[in-house]
Amino acid sequence: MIYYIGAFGLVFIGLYIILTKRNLIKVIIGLNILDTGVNLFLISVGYVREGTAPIFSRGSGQVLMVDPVPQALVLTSIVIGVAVLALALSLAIMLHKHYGTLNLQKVKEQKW
Amino acid sequence: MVSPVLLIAVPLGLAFAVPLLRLISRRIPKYIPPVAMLFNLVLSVSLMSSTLKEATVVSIGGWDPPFCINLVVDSLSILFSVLIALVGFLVSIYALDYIEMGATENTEKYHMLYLLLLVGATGVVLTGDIFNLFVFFEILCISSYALVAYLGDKAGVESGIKYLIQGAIGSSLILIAIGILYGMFGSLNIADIASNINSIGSIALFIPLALLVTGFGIEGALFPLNGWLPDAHSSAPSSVSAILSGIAIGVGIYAVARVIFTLFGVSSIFPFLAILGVLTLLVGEASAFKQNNLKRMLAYSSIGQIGLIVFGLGIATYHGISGGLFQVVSHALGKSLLFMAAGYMIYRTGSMDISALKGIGERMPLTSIAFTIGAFSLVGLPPFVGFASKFLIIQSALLKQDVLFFVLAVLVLLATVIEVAYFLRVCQIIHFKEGNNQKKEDAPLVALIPMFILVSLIIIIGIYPNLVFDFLNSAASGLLDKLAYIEGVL
Amino acid sequence: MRRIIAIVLLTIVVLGIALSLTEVPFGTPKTHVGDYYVKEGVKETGAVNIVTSVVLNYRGFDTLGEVTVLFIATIGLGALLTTHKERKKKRDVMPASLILSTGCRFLFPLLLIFGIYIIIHGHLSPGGGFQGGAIIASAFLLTYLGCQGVRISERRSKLTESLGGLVFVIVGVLGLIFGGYFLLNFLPKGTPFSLLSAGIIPIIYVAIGFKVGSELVSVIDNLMEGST
Amino acid sequence: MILVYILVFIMLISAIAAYVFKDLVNAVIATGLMSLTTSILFYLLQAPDVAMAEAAVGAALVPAIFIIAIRRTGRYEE
Repeated sequence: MIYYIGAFGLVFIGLYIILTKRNLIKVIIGLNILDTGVNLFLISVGYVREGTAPIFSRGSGQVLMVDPVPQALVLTSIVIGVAVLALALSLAIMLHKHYGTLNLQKVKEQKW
Repeated sequence: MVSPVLLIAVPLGLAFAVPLLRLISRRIPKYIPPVAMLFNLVLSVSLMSSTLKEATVVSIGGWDPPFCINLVVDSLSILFSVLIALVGFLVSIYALDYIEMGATENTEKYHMLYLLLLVGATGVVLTGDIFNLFVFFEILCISSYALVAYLGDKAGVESGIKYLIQGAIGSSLILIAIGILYGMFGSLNIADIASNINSIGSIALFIPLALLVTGFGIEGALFPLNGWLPDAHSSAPSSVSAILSGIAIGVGIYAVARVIFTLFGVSSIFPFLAILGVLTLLVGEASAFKQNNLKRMLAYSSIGQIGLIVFGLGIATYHGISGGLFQVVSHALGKSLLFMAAGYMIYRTGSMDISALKGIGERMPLTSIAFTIGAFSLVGLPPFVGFASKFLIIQSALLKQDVLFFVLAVLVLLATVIEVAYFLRVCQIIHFKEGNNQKKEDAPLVALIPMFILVSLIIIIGIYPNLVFDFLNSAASGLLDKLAYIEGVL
Repeated sequence: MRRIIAIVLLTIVVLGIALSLTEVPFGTPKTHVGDYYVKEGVKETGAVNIVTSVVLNYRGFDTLGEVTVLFIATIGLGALLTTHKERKKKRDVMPASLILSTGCRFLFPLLLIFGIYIIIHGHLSPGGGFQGGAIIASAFLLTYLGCQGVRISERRSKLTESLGGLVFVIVGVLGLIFGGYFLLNFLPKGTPFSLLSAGIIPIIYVAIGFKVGSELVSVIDNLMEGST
Repeated sequence: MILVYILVFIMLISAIAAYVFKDLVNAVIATGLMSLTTSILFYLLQAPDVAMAEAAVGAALVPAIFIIAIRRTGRYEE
């Protein structure tokens, strides 16, 4: 239960940063926090009480294991998160080069 | 029989191979996208006849569904796949010359991103697994973020960032919804989830439905979520705008339709969908009417067309859905034609203002004719394909014999009047206003050929709509008949 | 004002999600798919790390997509940041101190070996292509920061990425040719717990490891370029 | 069990700190701390693979590319 609370706490904080902050790097930090929260949520969906990690070791028979599927999904989602983050940061660098600022309120070539 | 997996694997392999092929010759990379898309076009057309009878299910890795990812190739997916390959092929030929003018040193990166965008789109429409759909959706989205900002100018970077932030929030929402669905059903296969969907109370199901529709709706530009679209489509290079308008939005709508019709199968939100569609239509057309910038006008008109498609889907009768799908086809053909023509017009005049188009009809006669035909088709004038699709949607709305749908159909006609007004204004400026530069300099042949292939398709399908009706009807029944889909997979 | 709206909106969203989470109780086993993988995974794929067998075998198509996503990000980054490339000036910074640079030189091969170990033991122990690739990338990051002036050639990292991706696709297509299924595990499974087991899984993980490593390195390289 | 509560608390506090700090480098370091505690939580949830990926990517590479980007733009939030 505490894991769900933690995960959605992160989702809340991340979305709140994205919605209220005006600095682009802060917004991207918010995206990162949001991603982490979602990943934590996925992993805690797959958790089984008293389960072990889904890796067999020599000599152990059938034991209760946690669900491996969410872990596979999260591996994928972490990498996707990094890809989006890197692209966002490169766009931020370009934006700074053009406007000399990262404050999204001052960047108004087009209507926001 | 050839496996439909090749529709994804071959373009992907070619895209990965570009840096290697570049070692052989620097001129090879730009011919990769047309080759890959031609392959996809031939393969998906050859798959068309077999999917009319029943859906082909291909499992990846050799296990039975739901234990592995599987591709579900029914007529709806193959319809989209043909459309993606066709428009992708034509636009990639157009881009051979167009993107060289973009004055960037490394065009091979453009060609790779472009090809990967189409791979993502093809993957979304073929896959039968909700998380796999998410992954391909991310491929589509991330390559479009990069392509929108590709030129690296002020407007491009700014709208790229705007698009990226909204898209990233959307994909997080999708991921949360996938987590909830996995927790409820213990499976990620769309058919598997759909067959068990009634075992959970409807209040608890509403949240994942809302999250998925919101997430995919951001890419599909449904009404309150389309803030990124006008900027992104107007500041991207024109070949990219053509593909984003023609294909990417359609794929977003496909994902929304799959979620609503197949995955959840909730009939109670269809009227809501229809109202949302008409709202999107009115907002899009009204904002397009006010624009002075040619590409922004086209972008807002895309929002309007999306509204019409969603309205068609929201009617939720057999004819209504095939009308909506027909509108997807006609919008993809017409809007990509318009953006391709507009690309060279803007390049020649050096300005995006509509008033700068004076006298362009004499300077670039063939391009102007193509533009005019595309505009007429989107508006819905009789000999062209837009008329047939619009007619089908309005007819099926009236056949529903419901006061709500009658009112909505009237509103659609009102929106069409607005559409006629602004497109005719542009056409009048193009053809009947005298410009000062009379030197004739049309678009190059490489760009004119794909434009006129599109023109002839628009006219041929417009005159003989029966050519595609069989296929559209089969696709529509595939969307409505959820049980057949489930049985086909499991 | 805007903060209040944001808080109200987000509270509604989070409460709604919490409502639907009553159907997803924490800590209870979910139904069939996960169980099936745990029960049959070792027999069917030969990998004792079930997560690896899910990532690369049952859901290998996702992984192909994911590798593509990172590839796209690298290309996009290169396209964006090199359009306005200033000619690289010799950077005029203070050279790192002897201790720092020696330490980096000493740690670099160790990190590299650790990364490769993680990659090739992906089907036996926790770890695999992504984790190992990230470790390799952090080894390069260390040398970038510690020994100034060291640069990886962009062309070589491009070729590694390209080769890694091609190996993945070609192994998949070979499965299609030999057994009729894309990404079929067509090689002999071997005995579980030995290094050479699990058929195509180690091959794909090595390809992914090199690809992810070189992609992350080129992301860092592109971002560092032109910085002062 | 008490360990989990402490870790979740640290994680949320460092996420809030990322919101509060005006100096972007500090905010990035706070997210790095958040990733590190999340990775320990992943380990406690019996997901060693993910914990490894999160520790390598979230706690090392992501802060690094953030800091490179901040060095090329501006350090302080206006």
